[in-house]
Amino acid sequence: MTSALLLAQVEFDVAQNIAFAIIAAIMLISAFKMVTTGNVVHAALYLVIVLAASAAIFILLGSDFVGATQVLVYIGAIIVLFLFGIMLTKAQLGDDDSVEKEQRSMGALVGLLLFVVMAFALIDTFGTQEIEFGNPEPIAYVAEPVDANDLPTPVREALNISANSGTVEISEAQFATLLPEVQRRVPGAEVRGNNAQIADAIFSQYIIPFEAVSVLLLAALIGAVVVARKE
Amino acid sequence: MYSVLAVEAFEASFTTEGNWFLKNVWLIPLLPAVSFFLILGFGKKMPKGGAEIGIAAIGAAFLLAIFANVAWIDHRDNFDGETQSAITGIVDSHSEDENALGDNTDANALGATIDVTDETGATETVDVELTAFVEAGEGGEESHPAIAVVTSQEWLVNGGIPFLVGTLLDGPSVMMLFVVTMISLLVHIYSTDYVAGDSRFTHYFAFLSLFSSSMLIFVLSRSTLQALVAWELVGVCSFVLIGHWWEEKPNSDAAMKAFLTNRVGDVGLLIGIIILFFSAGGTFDIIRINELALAGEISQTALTWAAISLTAAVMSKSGQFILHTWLPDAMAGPTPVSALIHAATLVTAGVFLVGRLYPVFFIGYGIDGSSINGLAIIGSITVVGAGLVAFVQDDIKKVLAYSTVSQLGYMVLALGVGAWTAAFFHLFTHAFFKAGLFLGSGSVAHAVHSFDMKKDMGGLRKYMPTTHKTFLICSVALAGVFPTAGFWSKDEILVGTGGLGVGSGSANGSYHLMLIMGLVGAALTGAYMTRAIYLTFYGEFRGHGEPHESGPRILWPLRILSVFALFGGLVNLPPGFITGSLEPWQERFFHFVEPAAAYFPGIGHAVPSYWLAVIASVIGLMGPAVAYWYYFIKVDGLAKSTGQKLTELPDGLVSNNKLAASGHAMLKNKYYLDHLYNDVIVAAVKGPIAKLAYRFNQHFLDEIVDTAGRTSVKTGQTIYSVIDQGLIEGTVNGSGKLSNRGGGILRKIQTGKIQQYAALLFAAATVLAGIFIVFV
Amino acid sequence: MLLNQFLLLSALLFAMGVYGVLTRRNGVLVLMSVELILNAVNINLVAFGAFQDNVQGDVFAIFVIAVAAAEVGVGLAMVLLMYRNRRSIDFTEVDLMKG
Amino acid sequence: MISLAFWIETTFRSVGGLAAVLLPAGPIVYIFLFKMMSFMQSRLGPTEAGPAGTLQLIAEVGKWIQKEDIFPEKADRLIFAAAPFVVLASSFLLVLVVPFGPDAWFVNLDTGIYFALAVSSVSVIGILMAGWASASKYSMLGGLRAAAQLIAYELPLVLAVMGVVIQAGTLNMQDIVLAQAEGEIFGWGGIGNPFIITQFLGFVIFMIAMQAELTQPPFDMPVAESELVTGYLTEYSGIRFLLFFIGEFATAGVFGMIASVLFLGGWWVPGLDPDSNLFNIIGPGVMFAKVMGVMFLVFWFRFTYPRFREDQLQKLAWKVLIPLALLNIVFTGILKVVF
Repeated sequence: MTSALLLAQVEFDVAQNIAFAIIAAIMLISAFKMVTTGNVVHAALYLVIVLAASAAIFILLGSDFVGATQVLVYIGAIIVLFLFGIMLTKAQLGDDDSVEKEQRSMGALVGLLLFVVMAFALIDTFGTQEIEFGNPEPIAYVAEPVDANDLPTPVREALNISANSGTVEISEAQFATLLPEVQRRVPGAEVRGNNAQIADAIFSQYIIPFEAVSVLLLAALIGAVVVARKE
Repeated sequence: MYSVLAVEAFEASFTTEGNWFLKNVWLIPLLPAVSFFLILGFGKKMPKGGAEIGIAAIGAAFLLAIFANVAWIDHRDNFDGETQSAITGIVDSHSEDENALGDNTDANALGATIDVTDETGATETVDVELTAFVEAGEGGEESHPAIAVVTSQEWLVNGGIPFLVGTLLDGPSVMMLFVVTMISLLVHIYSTDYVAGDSRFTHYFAFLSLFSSSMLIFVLSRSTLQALVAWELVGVCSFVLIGHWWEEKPNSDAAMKAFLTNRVGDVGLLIGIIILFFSAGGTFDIIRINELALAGEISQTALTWAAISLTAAVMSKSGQFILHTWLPDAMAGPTPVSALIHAATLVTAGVFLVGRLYPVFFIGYGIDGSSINGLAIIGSITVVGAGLVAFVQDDIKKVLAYSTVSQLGYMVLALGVGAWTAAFFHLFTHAFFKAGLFLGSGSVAHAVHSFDMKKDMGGLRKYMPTTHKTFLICSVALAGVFPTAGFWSKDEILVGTGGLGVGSGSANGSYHLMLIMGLVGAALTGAYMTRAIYLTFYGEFRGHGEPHESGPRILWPLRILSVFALFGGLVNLPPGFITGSLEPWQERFFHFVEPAAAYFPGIGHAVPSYWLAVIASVIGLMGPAVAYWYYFIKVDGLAKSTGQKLTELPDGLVSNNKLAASGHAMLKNKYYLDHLYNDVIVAAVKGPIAKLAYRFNQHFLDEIVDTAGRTSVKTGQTIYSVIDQGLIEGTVNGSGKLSNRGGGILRKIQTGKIQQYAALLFAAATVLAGIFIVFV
Repeated sequence: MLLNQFLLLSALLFAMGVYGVLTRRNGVLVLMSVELILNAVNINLVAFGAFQDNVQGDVFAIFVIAVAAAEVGVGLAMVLLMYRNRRSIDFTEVDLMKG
Repeated sequence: MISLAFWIETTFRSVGGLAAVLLPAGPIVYIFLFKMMSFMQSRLGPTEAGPAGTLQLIAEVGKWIQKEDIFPEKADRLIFAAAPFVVLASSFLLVLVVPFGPDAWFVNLDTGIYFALAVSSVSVIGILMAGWASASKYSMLGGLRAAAQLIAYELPLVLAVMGVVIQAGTLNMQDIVLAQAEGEIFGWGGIGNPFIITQFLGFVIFMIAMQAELTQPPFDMPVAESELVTGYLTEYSGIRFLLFFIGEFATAGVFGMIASVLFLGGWWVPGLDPDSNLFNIIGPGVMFAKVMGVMFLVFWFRFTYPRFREDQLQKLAWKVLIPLALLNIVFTGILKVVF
């Protein structure tokens, strides 16, 4: 039993690693093209690919919400803003970005140096530490007596309760055996998924940064209007 | 998680037993706050311009405050019943065990109170306790049940420190609730007539509501941070209301002055709060700070510095010398606002702050057993200084303003000498007669359209009998004539100084100087009020037109206030003064207002002395007697005989005696403090100091540079002719070329291209990081 | 999965972003490279969040995204202003600080 | 429940996804665009190909497929070619989170509706790509207009959904359906609580914003034939035009599905246990019926109203719909706390 589980875990890991490899490769190639291509619109579209790939990485890491936010904000808004900017300033086809040789070598040197130092530090510090995907959905559950008739069918089926067995109470041990999508339908269950945790963190622990960011956005909005508006 | 904790704390904070009115006092400040927004939003569209919303809100708040007071009295009585032995222990220590207190006060007083906490904790009948929240935060420290009703709400958590808001209801705050809402209600009613037809009528009422609300929040503050917020809100509202008629320059200047002067004190408050926060181990909780201060957990030095900083705040807010100058100028606002500011809200905030954080001052200044300390000095100087200035003012409101400063001096003095109850009692009584006086002066000004007593008033008693009567009653109360409210409170303060061995009781020290200053102040008070009454109501009318009595909405508040001014003092009769069925009325005020809890120091209470009362009354009546002789007999007689409209004797002391003249001029110019601020300090920075710096720069520094330049020129010439020309020209040329080339290379770095700079920055940071990683 | 595979990916992206910022002459492209850098930071944050099994990384990634939106808004407005004044968005032409 | 091997299940779901996007598009075009429009305009519509012109659609598809795929001379060929696929990809990503039955879903994401709204914005990129790569002024202007419009209407769309999310208390689409099935209106659960009743304002805003997102008339300024020829579609022909065309109506279908999940109770019909296995079979049919209902509204408006001017269109979004949607959120929040 244990070995089977382990095997499954390994398989799972392999699938994830393959996915990671594909995403990372796409991402790096696109990023490289983005910083080297001469065409501004192409660069923006490569950036789209990089951002989409990083959204995929977020989902791979179990942060769906950040991934969706990434798509919504970056691809839906920021890139469109970029494309607007490009088209409003220099919407011409073909290459228009001639980079001096000197600058290019300088940039490459700095970038390489940076990467080498960071890579050294990272490998030195974190070595081969694994990300363990623990229990992503901590669940608050308060057992309460409930009429079996009112229980949703999947809950009854999973726990072998018949519809006419009167008042029942589902213990925490029973509850723990259920699948997540069934769990959230048990009366008295509070499923605290990733979203709920993020919301809790933002609106209690990090309420001040949150308010600061909202003020910042407002300031940026006004600032952008003031700067860009014609007299 | 934090949210769960917050919910628990929320629930815990409301499981406190107690009367509904005591637990829900937050409604009282909420009502005027809501009314502020309602008036701003819909006031203009209402038939009465929003005034009805304000009156309804403050009226409801007043009712709630009365209920809260009744509930509080009930609460105290019950508390006493259940913990009778413990309380009598305290009372004993207050009244009988004088010597023990005098000798090693801290230990004894604290021991007594801590006994209370233990017993009540054991019986589990305590209706109030510090919230579970605090305990959760402090990790299992024992809680000190207090006799205050506390509600807490976690505002936010930052850096692991919970910021609490809530209400702290005990004697002083419940008393202030009553005073603030009552005066505010009367001022609201009065204002509907007084500012009727004003272009910013709605705006005025909106801010009146906010003003009341912020003061109520202040008196109910649970934490120093909350108090700071309310304190600032009060300041902002006073700014708006003082500058209500901002179209005229003096008014907006006065508002600005009030605001800026208060800023000085606000810095003090902020520093004080920070000192207390850190020295109390990271808490803003007022009760906790007080407890720690009393238990000796906070170092004496920290408390002293905190007390000094807070004293600055009190000086600015409560108009103590030398930061009082804004207060008379603040008369530029509408008169009802002045009444509100001076009687119930703004200026009493400072006094209340001291009373609220009294252990900080008590320990910090070492109030018990000493004979001099910061608060007492400032208070006594203010009492006399402001009383003298009040004597030479021509503007009736300015007389009252300086009178307020003087009376606030009494309160601060009382706090400084350890007569806490006396200070709050005086605050209580003063609120009524000072509000009555201000509203009365407003009524007069309403009739004659001026505040100048010498030019536009006189003989008004014939035209405005009701105003005259109420003004007279309030003046008598202010002067402290037996048996008006002012007599009882002033007398208690004087007794509290414990000076001269006359009925010293168990006062906290021997403040002889303060007693003398207080007596002088009492005489002065009577004198300047006599002068003001003569100039306003007696003699011949000197203004224009036909003055007429004000309407009922102005007169009824005056009548109510004068009743309170007459009888308000009866709530705190000294022990032994009456007997029989009325005996429970003795020291009612003391009993209900002074906190009897672990967060309040065990202060001694002086036993009142008939001798002192008689002496004080005699000295206090000497002032008015002299003034009466001068104005009512000499001036009035001269005026009648010559038929002139005189306000002073043409050949009086001031015109004959040089010393008196200079003293008069000094008072007229308010001790030149405004000159000091405007002409000396500001001008010094602008003028001489700047010039001096310029001179220094021009003559001294430039001289050095010039000399150095000349010397080097000469040396250079010498070197040029002797060494250079012959010897090292080649070398120099070589080095010149070298530096030229070097400059050329370095110049390339200075391209003005952002990205090159960025590249250098990144490269340097990376190299540094690399070095850090490899070698550290 | 290894923590380092995400961190190294992020480091590489960061380095590329820095390269872009340093070499690009077009203002819009510089801003895009900045986005690349911010994105690398986000990957770092989320990876550490997963590593420690809490959501703080996610929360800060969301904050970074919000700040990035503000940054692009203001940045593009400035680029637009520059274009209006100079008819060019070449950063190398902005060299009033030239020594 | 039958459990299948992971790969079989995945294949089923993938094929199902394709079908879910493409299958409704045909009926929508035939029933509404061909027949309903004709009847509303008092004409017959296609009659020749097949009975009542049912095969007309196939004829049209055949026509587009066999046409030459023309690239403009100055066009950026790669982007020009890729643009229609990006637009279509957005529809395929959208359908992923739509549930068709208790177990008939493609992915059951916790962030369901949020994800859907996020990927729906991807199509803007495709449209801008098409507009820019065509190297034509008409296309460029059309692309910019489309992008501006799509961004403007994205906001009311998201905000209208917020009301539903607050009421259901979840972002998960499946749970939203269940919330409606298990909900009660003042204690009466006879028809559950379809959010169209409690969120009627949200539904109206959602429908208007959706109409604009689909660039259907009266919001078809970006493809206005009379002034921009056909906007970003001007230079497209043959199979790529067909892809855009399919993308437009497939997206309409998917948006119809989302609308019916959010407001009409999704795959559930009143009177049946939402947990019964029956819904895995009839669920898609129920959904189809509801989608047709929603589409009827969309096309009804399409044929009824004249085109908005660009400024009117922006004003409607920013000055009417967004404030209304915010109000809706506020009231929903208050009511959620109260009840």
